[in-house]
Amino acid sequence: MDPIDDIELSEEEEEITAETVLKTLQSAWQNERLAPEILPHHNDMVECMLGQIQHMERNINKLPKTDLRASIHKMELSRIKFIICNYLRTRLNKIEKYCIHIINEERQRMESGTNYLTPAEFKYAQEYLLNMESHLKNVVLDKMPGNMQTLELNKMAIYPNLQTHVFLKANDTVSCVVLEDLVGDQDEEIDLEEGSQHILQYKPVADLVKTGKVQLV
Amino acid sequence: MFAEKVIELLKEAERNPDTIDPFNDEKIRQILEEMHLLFKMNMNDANATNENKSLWTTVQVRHSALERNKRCLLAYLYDRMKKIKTLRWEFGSVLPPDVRELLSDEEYQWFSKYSTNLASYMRSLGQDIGYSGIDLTENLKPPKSLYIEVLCMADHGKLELEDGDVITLKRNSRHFLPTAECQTLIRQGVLKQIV
Amino acid sequence: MDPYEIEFLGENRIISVIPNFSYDKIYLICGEFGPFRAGLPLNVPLWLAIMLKQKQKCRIVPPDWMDLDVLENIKEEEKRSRFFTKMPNEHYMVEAKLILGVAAEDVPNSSEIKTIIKDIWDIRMSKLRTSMDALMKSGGSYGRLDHLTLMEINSVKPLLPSAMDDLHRIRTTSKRPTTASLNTSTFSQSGSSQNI
Amino acid sequence: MSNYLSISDILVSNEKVPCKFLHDLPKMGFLDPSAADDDLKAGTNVEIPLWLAESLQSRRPPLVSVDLPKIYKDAYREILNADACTVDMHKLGQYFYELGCYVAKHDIKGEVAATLENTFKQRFRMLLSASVSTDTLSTMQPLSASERKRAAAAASSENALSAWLQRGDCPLTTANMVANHRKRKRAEMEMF
Repeated sequence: MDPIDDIELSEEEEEITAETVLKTLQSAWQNERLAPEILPHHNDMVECMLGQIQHMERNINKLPKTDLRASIHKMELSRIKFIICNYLRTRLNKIEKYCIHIINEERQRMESGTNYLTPAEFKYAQEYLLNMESHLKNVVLDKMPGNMQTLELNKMAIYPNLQTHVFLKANDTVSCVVLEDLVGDQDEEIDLEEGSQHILQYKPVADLVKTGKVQLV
Repeated sequence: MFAEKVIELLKEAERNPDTIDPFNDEKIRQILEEMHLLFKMNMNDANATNENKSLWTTVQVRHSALERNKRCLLAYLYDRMKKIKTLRWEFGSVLPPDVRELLSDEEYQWFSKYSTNLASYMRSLGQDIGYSGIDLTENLKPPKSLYIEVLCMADHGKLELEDGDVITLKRNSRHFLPTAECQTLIRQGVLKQIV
Repeated sequence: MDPYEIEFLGENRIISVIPNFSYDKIYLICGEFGPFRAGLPLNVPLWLAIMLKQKQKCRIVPPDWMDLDVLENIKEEEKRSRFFTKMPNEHYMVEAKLILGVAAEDVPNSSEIKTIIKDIWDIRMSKLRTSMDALMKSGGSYGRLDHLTLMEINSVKPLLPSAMDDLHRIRTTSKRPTTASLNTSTFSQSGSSQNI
Repeated sequence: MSNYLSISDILVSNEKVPCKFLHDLPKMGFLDPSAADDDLKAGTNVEIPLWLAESLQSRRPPLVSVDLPKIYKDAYREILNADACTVDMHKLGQYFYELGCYVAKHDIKGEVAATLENTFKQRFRMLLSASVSTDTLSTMQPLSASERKRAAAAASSENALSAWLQRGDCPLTTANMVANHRKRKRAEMEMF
């Protein structure tokens, strides 16, 4: 094997501990809960945690039922299950609410290989939209006069409000975040020092959320 | 005035955000009728615009009313769909008969399709690593303790626990159960946590 | 988010307990803890500490800041300052509530401590209200809030962000379009299409 | 625009605004309740729902000119700018801000826009106090529909916080819609 390839491989495969995955998943969950739009999925982490849970559950079964350690492990597992369920549910809520918009965007993202949805989520979104369309058609649209029957998806689409205000904490120092100033037509720039907290519009920090430079709180 | 019936329908939906009312078949029919009437008048007047040019503006006004009616009907259905989704998450895939009858046949069909889609998504979770799926309607709140004390609110019958024990849930009976195994029954109002 | 969800996050904080049992190290997904030696302090996550305490398996070592003198100082400082002062940790209220809730007997002067923490909390909450009003009056589009803890930030949701959103919407949609245009975008839904 | 399906936006656009018709409208006499004619004559002043007014106004040439509802005119603007907190929006402008955003476009001088912003900023403290008040009846009463929604949401997070401060556990509860349907069913049964 080419030695250079070898090095690259080993760097990529750098050992990530379950502890780190759990921390990352928790902050992904927090961000997903607090961001107006759907964020890139973290399916690898979800699956990693599910694997850990599975493994742990098998071990717990070997312990006597009243063993203190069994209770401790069970408690930790239910904490992790809570995060996973809440995280996935939050994503489903957004997928349903913004489904027309998300499907459109996702089709473009899939072309460039930067999809935000897991294949299962995308399938869910498409099926959801299909069901919604056929329901609206069956119940009212098909019974309307001829020129009123079209389903105007563009009109019906609901978009996440990227102008909404969010709270954040800076993980790293980021300089020159541009806040649009509507009053004076003059944009304002601010610096986010590491550890500082702010309330501002989501839009100028959307990318910083996705790259992990800031954490929504 | 145009599009007034449809507003009554929406006001009704806005008044009761936490319950679903019976599907208002009759009103929907009346609104669709109004739309057909407006459309018919428009067809007639559109043909007569050669003689009377100002009729064209009348046609446009009616067209706006048609669009308005359409928008309102769609908003009504959409609002109900949101509520029907909530029913799936809260009651589960089987609705109690008294709730079921508030839905039109088409809505019940939509409920079933929604439920199927959701179930197949939940089954797919973790499939790659040999999981048989995750029920996302569980684990709604941060866990606090592994066991809780509950009061039974209705005769529910037998409940088999993971460890093989079988208990009978009778109205007003009290139990000390694993949180994970009674959270769904609490959500459905069969059990109540004693605090 | 629900306060219990914020509490859930706070429960990951590490605190010190003195177990009354001995066990080997325990390998949790969130890290390794132990070995447990009866009578010797060790660090565990707060949720585990609470769980052990409820099972009467440990004593909780109160965090350094849970001390009357320290808290008196914090309270004075908080009263004196126009701004929010830095709290001993970003989950002080969660820690206080949980520890004083199940392990009051492990904390010296627990009832005085409870009172003074509540005082600090109340001072900060009323400051928070005043600064929200000031923020909205000053234009309400950006604010810096260092030293506010998660639970405090959470307490102003949804009111503050939604008011800032409303104000933003009022500003952008009530402005007359600067260029005369046929754009009727805000009303496209009510059917202004020109054809039938 | 993403409010096509929004019921509250539909209700806002159902509010009536004063309009003057600029052209004859055959067969539309019924829009003017005081007229007996079949046709609506140019120059007639009528109050019509905002959605219709906007649609007619956006035609080329416009079919109506839209006038400001009373609450956005000089006299009220003066009161609002002096002390917006004294105004009972529940009586005078249920949809004050929402409707205002639509009609502000018809105010060339931009004074309506300024009043909306100013009013909102002033009245924010009413939301603050309504959210912590124990006398919700009187603090909520003068609020507009959207202000009431905001204040109610704030009050419920306030309640959640004090409940959290007071208790050690996180009780599991019956789901919201389940509970409400149970309640309704019980109420129906008691009626018979």
